[in-house]
Amino acid sequence: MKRIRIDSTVIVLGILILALIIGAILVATVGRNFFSAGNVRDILTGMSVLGLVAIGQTLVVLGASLDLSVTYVISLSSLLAATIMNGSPGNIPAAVAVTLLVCAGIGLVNGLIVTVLKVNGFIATLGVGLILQGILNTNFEGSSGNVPWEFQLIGATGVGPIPVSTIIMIALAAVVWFLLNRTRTGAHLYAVGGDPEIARLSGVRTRPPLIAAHVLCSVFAGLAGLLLASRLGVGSPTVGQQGGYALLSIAAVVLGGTLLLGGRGSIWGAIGGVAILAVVDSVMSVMQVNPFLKDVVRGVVIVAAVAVYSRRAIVRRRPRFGPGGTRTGGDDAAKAAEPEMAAAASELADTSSAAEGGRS
Amino acid sequence: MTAAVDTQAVLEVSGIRKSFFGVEVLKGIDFDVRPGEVHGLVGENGAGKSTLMKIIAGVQPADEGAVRYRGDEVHHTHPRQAMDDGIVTVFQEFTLLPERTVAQNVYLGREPRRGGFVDRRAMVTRTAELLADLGVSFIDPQARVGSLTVAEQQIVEIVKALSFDAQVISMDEPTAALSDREVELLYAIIRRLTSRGVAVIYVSHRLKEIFDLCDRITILKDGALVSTDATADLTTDELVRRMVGRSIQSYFPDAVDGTVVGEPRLELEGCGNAFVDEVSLSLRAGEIVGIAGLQGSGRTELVEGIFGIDPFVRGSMRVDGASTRITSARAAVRAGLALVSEDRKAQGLALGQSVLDNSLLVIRSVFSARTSSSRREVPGVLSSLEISSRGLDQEVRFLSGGNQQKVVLAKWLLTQPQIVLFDEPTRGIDVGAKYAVYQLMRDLAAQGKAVLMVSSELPEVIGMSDRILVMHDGELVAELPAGSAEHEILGAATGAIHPHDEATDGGAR
Amino acid sequence: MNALRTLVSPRGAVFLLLVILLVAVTILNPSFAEPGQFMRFIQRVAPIAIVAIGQYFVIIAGEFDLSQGSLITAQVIIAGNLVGQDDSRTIPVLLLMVVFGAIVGLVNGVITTVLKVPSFIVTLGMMLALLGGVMWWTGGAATGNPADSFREIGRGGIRDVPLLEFIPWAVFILIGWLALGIWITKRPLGKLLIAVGDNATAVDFAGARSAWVTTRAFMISSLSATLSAVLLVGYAGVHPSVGRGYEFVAITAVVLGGVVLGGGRGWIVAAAAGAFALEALFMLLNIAGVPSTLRDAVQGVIIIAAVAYSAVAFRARRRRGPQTSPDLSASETAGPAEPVSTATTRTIHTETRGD
Amino acid sequence: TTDPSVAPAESDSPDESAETTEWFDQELFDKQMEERGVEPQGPADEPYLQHINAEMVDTSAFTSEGAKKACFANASISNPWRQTGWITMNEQLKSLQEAGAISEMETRDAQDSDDTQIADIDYFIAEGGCDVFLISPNSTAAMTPAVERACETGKPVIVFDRGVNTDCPVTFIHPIGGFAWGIDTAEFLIDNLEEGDKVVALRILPGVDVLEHRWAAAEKLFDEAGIEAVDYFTGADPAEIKSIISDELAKGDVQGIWMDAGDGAVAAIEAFEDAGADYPVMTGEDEMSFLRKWKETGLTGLAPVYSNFQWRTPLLAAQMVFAGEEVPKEWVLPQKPITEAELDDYLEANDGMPDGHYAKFGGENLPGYPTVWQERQIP
Ligand SMILES: Nc1ncnc2c1ncn2[C@@H]1O[C@H](COP(=O)(O)OP(=O)(O)OP(=O)(O)O)[C@@H](O)[C@H]1O
Ligand SMILES: Nc1ncnc2c1ncn2[C@@H]1O[C@H](COP(=O)(O)OP(=O)(O)OP(=O)(O)O)[C@@H](O)[C@H]1O
Ligand SMILES: [Mg+2]
Ligand SMILES: [Mg+2]
Repeated sequence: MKRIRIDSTVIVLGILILALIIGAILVATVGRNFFSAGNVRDILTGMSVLGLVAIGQTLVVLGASLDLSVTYVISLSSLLAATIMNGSPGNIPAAVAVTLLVCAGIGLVNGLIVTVLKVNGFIATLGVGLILQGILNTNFEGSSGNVPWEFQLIGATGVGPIPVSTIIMIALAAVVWFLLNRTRTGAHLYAVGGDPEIARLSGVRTRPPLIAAHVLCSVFAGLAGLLLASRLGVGSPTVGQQGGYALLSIAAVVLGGTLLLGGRGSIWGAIGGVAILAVVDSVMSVMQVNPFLKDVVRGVVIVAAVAVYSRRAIVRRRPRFGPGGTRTGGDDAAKAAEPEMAAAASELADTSSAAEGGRS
Repeated sequence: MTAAVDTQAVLEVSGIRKSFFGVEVLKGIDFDVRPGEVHGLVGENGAGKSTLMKIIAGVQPADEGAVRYRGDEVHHTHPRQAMDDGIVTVFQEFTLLPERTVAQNVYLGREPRRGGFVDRRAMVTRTAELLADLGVSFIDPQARVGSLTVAEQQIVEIVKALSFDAQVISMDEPTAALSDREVELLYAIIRRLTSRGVAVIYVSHRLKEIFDLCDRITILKDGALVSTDATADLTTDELVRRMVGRSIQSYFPDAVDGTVVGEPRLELEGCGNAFVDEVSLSLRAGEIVGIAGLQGSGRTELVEGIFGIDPFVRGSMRVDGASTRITSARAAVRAGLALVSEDRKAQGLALGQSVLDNSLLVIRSVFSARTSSSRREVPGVLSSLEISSRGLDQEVRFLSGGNQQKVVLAKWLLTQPQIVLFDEPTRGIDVGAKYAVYQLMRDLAAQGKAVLMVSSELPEVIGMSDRILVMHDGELVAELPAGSAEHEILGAATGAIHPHDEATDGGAR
Repeated sequence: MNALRTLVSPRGAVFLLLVILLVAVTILNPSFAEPGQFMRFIQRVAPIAIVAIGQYFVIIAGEFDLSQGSLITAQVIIAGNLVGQDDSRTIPVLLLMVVFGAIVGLVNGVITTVLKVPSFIVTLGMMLALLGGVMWWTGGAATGNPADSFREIGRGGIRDVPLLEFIPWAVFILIGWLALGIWITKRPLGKLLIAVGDNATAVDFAGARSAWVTTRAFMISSLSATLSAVLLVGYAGVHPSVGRGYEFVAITAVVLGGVVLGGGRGWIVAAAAGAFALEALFMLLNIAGVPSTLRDAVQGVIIIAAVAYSAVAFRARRRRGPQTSPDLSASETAGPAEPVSTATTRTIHTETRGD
Repeated sequence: TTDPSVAPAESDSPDESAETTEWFDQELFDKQMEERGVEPQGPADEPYLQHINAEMVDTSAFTSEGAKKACFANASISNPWRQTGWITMNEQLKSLQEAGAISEMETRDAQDSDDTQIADIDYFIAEGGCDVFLISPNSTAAMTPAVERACETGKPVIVFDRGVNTDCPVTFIHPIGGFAWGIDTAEFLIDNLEEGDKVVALRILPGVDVLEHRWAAAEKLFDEAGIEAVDYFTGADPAEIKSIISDELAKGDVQGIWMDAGDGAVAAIEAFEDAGADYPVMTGEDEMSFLRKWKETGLTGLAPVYSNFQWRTPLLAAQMVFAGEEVPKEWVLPQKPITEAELDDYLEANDGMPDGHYAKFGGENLPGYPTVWQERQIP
């Protein structure tokens, strides 16, 4: 019998639905339709970029690391892509490839600093972020480059109210979900995040999964940068900071039920977390909430939403008595094992009393 | 026993030396195992057994010396390499991830794949098969390990090792958390392995197991090799003498002269919480009460309930006759209780802190005003427990298991508790240290304190207790007098016999 | 000789870095070696060092406090708006700020410990809410700098001191706060905090009110931020960007000081030294005339290098074992006096000794 | 970092100045240089309705009766300048609502994010039911496609502050610009300093065109005049500013301070006080904190202005457009620095305003004056 355990992803979904209901009511009070095409597009668009970043961030957080450099990777990626494309559609493949390769390289550096030099992810990526910031400031002044219309379509078109960018983000989330659950690297990432020493003793090579997570995280930040370039039509050296993506993505990941200490969590939870933030933002925008007050609400929502399940997520023993207990509720497997245990033990009782003489 | 004396050794180590922070913990060890053999490795806490196992497993490199495997010298620098070669280890510390399922843990590091992707179904079915092989049906391969009890986790740990196609399996105290029944099942497995020609290295502080299982026994003392003999050539006494360097007359010290059983110090009346129910018992001054029961019968929950970790929600409690409600560990400590918990690494010690800081942990937590006076008592308490450490500043994680347990004892003794609850006090500690713990219990009793001891080792319960309470499925089901036989206790513990149908003399139920 | 070893040891890495940076600054600008200049340097570091001291207590308990920067901003603006030009309000407003700081810490701590929300998230939320809150309250602009009596704390000092020329109050405040911090680390509270960071369950089982223990760390952190704000109101004046990013600077300083993120290990003096090293680095970048655009990059490289140095050196030392002077361990060790002590354990001594 | 001969540590400056030319646009420089001298047209007591060198466009196509709904996509209110403007704009809105020209204004604040602002504009297009779009772009190039989409709706689009790379909006409202600022400030400093004197430039952040233009112009002029100028990015953080100045004073004398914006000017001046150095010749901004400190210290100063009253113009322009009146295609508002001679007048006029207030906010004739600005009531 499976033990029923309310998955944090389910709780996230619950909070999201609650947010949607409250949002819809609030939006209706100002005479707007929450589920209108324009609003749905607004919410989903708001989710796409942060969603991509959060997917990558989930990977590193699962590995018990962090990536604070994503903001700068995003900016760099948008600039690289826009300058390489330089307005010509023929350059798109090359631009995308070069951009993602550079991002992967940055991720590799992050991963190596964290695993080989043993610098805590927080500091390592803070440092790499500063370095990237320096590179951005020295090499780019203001927005530059030019994204051809063909590439802008990714950010501008949609299927009905659903933007293409959101579809891409969800598809990539599915790929990463598969990676986490169906590949050894995924399983090992959970292990390394859960406890690197245990992973090592179990024969897992602890560096590759974490390095892979960092590389993927930067690549996803790069993808977010590409998406931003496509939406902006140019590359911008500050577009990453503008969105505050580093801290917000970590907040979304934790909101989605992923343990900040690593080893537990899911991609869908993170997407749910991103959705909650997007819905709250959208409702506040429609309500024309004072921008300063928006930050207050954001802060409160993040903490409150995490508080809903954080206590519950702590591993507890099964109760025996009282509601849900094995004695009152009935745990079939345990009950079934009972006679067997009893039989074995009484058998043992005979043998051990016979063998007792051997001990002083 | 089918001693395979004349076959070629499958694994051989020679001249192994290892130092930590300049202290040599292995001083040139020669050791070998042959196919089909169970080779016991014994020694006091800190003798270097685990370190040797780790070197064989490729976890730590040796400073000097060679490891030869199937004739060739090997230099494993990562456990992976050793495993790939067929050397598998059940480590003393659990190597399970609480957030992952049993199957995921068992196959961690070599998940079965189909078409390049992890084959989850195969993983689950194979785990189920392995569990069934062990005769265990109560562990769901898809359950999260964190939701299992310590004993169940230990079984998973063993299953994990068995899932390899190994040539050499080292087991570092595999039975520390197992009950006799499961130990018996493990015996069967080991015999099956050896009959297939697998070599087993077996480390345990339970000497009975060593004699039951092993073909040869190697004794370590203070990092040096004492002897390797065929089991038949050794007696228990001789083994103990070589391990400890002196012979221990009796495993269980007698009560200190002048110990008088006095007034009840702790009385429970119909207490219960989510884990235990209807607990009524009384503990008198000068008395040692043992609690027996099967794994998962709720003994730990009982002491944790008394200690306020999972406070009782029903019933009443009296300390020294005064009605008391204990709803937190803090209240318990203030009421004069102490709990030597089952899992010292998780619940007892801050491993990265010094011996001194750990000894003062409770004082600082509850009686912070007494810190400086207690600080002066620390050296005395530590030396009375014969802790061997490199000083008050040594980090506790660098101590061996037995010495760590003594630090836990020291931390409680400093509070001068009146009622001491011991949960598995001798788990994973050597004979010498065990004896010291027993002696300590006797001394406490002699000082008029009340002692409650939970133990999975029946001889210990029988040897130490003035009365024996038996738990079954969250309830106290029997009270037996001192010196009851094992089968009586087991009968009550399994629910096969219901002694409280017969007349018992008050106390519990 | 020993001092030298301590410097090269991983725990001393931050002191080594500090010495190198200060020497470099002095070479580029010899006037820095004048006592007056040096006092000014300490005055400048004081706000950051004080925040780092506060952050230290949170970090050794295994938590984060990301709300420090926003709290500084909030407090600075509170000071600006409530004191105004009225000298008589200095004391009441100071008290109000202390109370406000304590409440912020209390809220951070209670949500972290009772609701079990990771402190990274709690304090991130607090960071957003506090900053948004004061901006909302003030419409983004503080009324102006408060009365000079208030600003004197961060700006003034004792003048015309022989030899030193000028001793800013900030120097005394920093020394006092650090002394208080060191004292706390030796008190049961400090010991329990580091034990909580090491193994919170064990502390629970020992009967501590661990929620309250951890909460107090957050309160210390918030009070440090408050004190830092008081200094900054004087040093820099009232502005919504005062304090911005201080949480990251403080965490970086603490980590540079060898304190382990995740808790259970670290020395408060090294954390404060981390703040000095960081500020010395900023100063070096200014004095060396590093192009403004490249500054961040240089800073990033040095931070990573310094932290990597201590991480790698620590492991190497652990493997190598001791080769240092035996005299260090001689102090009151029980048991057999095996001469084992590295410069590493030496530093621990100073930390754990003497309740 | 402009003078290659200063110190070896700055030897990489040649390529720095090479970069500077990226921002430097001779054509724009000349244009703004010229506009500084032009006497603006329009009512003298209503600077927010004045314009310079305007080319008027016909708006009769938009003529329409009744109160209209305005949709305002704002970049942010994250600095005192924008906050002040935003307060002014809301008071202007009230007066236009009373006048029956505007029914309501729906605002979305992008909180400094290009991506958010694009989404905001798209939301307005789809759901806003807007009669006129007011856009204060977060950045020039990135907002261009979104502004074009707004234009495609056929509704009037009014852009102000930063521009966009399209001329589809009905009017683009802005003060003369960053080069003019740079010229005003640099000329002032050059006039008051000797050749070889040192100026420390305290800039806010890199990469924002309005700010970069200021420095590009100033740097060029300093270079030509032989003034040594070192620039720093401060994030407008006074603590940072103070440290920078202290370090500069430790290195040697500093004769001039050039600032991107008035924030933090006080800290810069105090750094001189604390170090016991002579006050520098200094340019700040028309922010009250600087004006007050300037008065108090009596230093030689200039307060360049990036006309805050421009926040009134877009709504007024909307009213004009619906009334079918001509508006300038590019509505260049006057931008005149406050000089020492005018200082007292502005201080007096803005008595009681908070430090983050801007002297040339131009809202004296609006309903909430002065309490709304004094108490900084932000909706
Ligand atoms: N990683 C380490 N760093 C420093 N010292 C260590 C380390 N691991 C073990 N030691 C020391 O090495 C010695 C041997 O420890 P080991 O764990 O091998 O003993 P053991 O025989 O397994 O004892 P036990 O029966 O208690 O498990 C002990 O003194 C211990 O303190
Ligand atoms: N067969 C079972 N039936 C019901 N609950 C079980 C069973 N096995 C384990 N449990 C769970 O484990 C808990 C008991 O855990 P635990 O094994 O710590 O008890 P214990 O008697 O103290 O054993 P020990 O201390 O020897 O490990 C129960 O409360 C229950 O939640
Ligand atoms: Mg061991
Ligand atoms: Mg137990």
